Amino acid sequence: MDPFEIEFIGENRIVSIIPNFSHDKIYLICGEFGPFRAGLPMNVPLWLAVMLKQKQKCRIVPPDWMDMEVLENIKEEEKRSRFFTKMPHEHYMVEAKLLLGAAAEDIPRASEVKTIIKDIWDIRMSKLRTSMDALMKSGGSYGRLDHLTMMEINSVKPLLPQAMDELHKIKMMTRTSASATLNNSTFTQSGSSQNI
Amino acid sequence: MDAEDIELSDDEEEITAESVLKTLQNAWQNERLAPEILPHHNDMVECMLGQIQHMERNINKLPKTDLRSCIHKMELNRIKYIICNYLKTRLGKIEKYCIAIVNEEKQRIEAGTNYLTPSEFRYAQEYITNMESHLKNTILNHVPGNMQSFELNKMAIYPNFYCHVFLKANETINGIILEDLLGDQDEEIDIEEDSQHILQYKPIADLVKNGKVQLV
Amino acid sequence: MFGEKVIELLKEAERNSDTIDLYNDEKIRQIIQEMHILFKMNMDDANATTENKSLWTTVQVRHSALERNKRCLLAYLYNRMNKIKTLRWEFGSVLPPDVRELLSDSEYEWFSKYSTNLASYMRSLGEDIGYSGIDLTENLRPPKSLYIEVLCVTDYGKLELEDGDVIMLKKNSRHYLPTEECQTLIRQGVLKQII
Amino acid sequence: MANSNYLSISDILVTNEKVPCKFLLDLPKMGFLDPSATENDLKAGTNIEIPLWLAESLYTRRPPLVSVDLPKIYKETYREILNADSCTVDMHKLGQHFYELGCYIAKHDIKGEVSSTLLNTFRQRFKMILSASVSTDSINSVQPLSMSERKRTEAAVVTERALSSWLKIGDCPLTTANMVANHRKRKRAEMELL
Repeated sequence: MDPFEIEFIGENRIVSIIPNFSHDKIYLICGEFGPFRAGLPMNVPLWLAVMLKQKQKCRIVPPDWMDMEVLENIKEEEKRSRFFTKMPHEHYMVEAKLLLGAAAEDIPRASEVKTIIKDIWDIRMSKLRTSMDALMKSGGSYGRLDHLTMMEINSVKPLLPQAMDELHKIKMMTRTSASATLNNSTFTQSGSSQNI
Repeated sequence: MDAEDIELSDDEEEITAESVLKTLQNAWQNERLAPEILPHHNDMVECMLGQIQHMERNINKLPKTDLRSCIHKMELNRIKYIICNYLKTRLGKIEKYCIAIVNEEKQRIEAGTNYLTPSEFRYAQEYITNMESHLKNTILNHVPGNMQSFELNKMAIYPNFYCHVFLKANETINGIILEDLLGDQDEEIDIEEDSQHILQYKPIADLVKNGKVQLV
Repeated sequence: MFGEKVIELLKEAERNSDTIDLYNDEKIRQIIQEMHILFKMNMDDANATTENKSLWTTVQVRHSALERNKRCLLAYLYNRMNKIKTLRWEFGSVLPPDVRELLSDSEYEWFSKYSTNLASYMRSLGEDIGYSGIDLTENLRPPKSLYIEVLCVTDYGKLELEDGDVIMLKKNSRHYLPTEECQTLIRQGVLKQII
Repeated sequence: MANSNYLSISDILVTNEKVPCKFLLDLPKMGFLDPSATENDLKAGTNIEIPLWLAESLYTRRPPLVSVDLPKIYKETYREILNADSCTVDMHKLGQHFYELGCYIAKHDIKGEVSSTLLNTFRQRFKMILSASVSTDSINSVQPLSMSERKRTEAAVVTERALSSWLKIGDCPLTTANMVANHRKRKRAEMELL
């Protein structure tokens, strides 16, 4: 999938806004939102929040996790751990990109927040590359990927799944010759799963 | 301006438009990520089309500058995108795997478990007919006599069930068997609710179809 | 004769994967011609196998070569069919003349039939609930905004919008248009989105 | 699952690769397959290189008409090099279709070691592809790749670019369709030639 499609999926996430106008409930197909009361926080889907913000109809309430202290902790934890740590949610990067893009003035210390989120992202991406290599070396037929977000998973497509497909194809096509001499093979095949 | 709750004829319980949209979105995501064509969700598509139609009529009654009009239009565009992309993805698979799909579908129709909608099935059959006549006109009718046959079996392309996919478990599932090609030790794994994995499509194909896992 | 010519053809096709080349009528004809020669030799030798049994093997080898040639020709055509499909989705049901002339007559016929089949499928969408069909060549990208700014790349002429307004699309003119109404023109390269 | 390769151009090109064969029986009127032969018939005992598809069809006859030998990249000397460090091998020169041809040829390897060499090589070189896909240098700067490795790398580069442009751009831009753009580009190039 294209990153914009993942973003599209992530845009369904609910965020808080403070509208500067009042209006009755709006009945959308994806649910009812409102009533809108000027000055009072309320929940809407991310796509709607961005749209209203662009029309200068609201302020964005920064999500709890978009806070320097929280993010510092996440970053430290991510650096320390060998595995992927749990992110604030599945679409943290989409939310960060859209809110920081459209409503930087509503988010305290926005530019620092932006930098640290990018740092966390970069740490995770480089971990992801190491894990991919480890997965291939360990057998390359199965891997567990808890706590990776959809955008991160998407970033290894098609490379990782296709490489695993290719390995499988080689095994399948050369099976007869390989099974006969498996024992003196110089290469050991590990069936164990790899945690990434 | 109301997105009414709608009732699907076959089901007894009332289903909201909101839940239909969610299901359709998951179906779209699975269709995009699965190698094979999945059972169709035509009832969901038609339900959404009905909602869109209803909503569009109402929008037209609103003054152009009304804020609601933009919001509704944007939502409709989002849903239209899902529907178009979903149907287009299916068409792409139908074209690529046409011979295999039509063969299998004929058996499924007999069993009443068809994957394609009637118009998709018509499309697939017509597609093969057109392909056959083009290949005959250009090549097959001109080559030596014993080379002229249109060999469906050879030409068929099958989806790769051994390809690797990413999934997230909607519920805990025990005993998924991972085949070990080189040794004799197949591995059995359990997947807990919300855990994520990369593995072959084959052992989890049914779990995608019955909604126990979501492809990501 | 043993599949060399047809390989040249396929390598050519493989090199230009982003565009479609002129249908190579001449080469296809030559390859089919060669197949007939091989076939003729086989007929002759098959008749002589009663005297010389070992000729039978030769016949079978030529037969493999014939099969191989057939496979390659079909692959060439099939590969082009996939490109022609893309033309339908990207240019629409009317091809610009310079693209049209790259196809053989039979290919153009296939294009038309493909287009018709696709159109009747799209028309059937939602017909049970009184819909007049859906154009699947639209809504190709996740929607972002209802209006976008565009630059016109060629002198296109008049465009009538859904609300009845008519605008003039002239080269280098800029417009602010409903996304829905200009996405096809963007795909066809008439307009360009200004980011 | 049945074979889906009949219409695949890349599979046709792979099966067009030449492999060394030894003819076990005389083959009347097939002398032309041997460029150095002067006779009309191909004699038993002749060693020549012929395309894989032809070799396979001769090999599968009962009795087989040829015995198929391994191309040199799959032989012991190269296997040793590959198993030691496959990342130093120029696949562009030595094995354009290294893995694909290897899959077909493995059954002619009596020792059964081609299979493990293929897997081993693939796993080792995966790292190269991985780093090439995020490198800012061009693909050509990495140790020459086989055809499929190159395709894999190019696809990974596309993903990488899409992601980094997503991170930069706010809007989801609508663009000219691929074929449309490419045909226009080609037309422009042709016009300039005139």
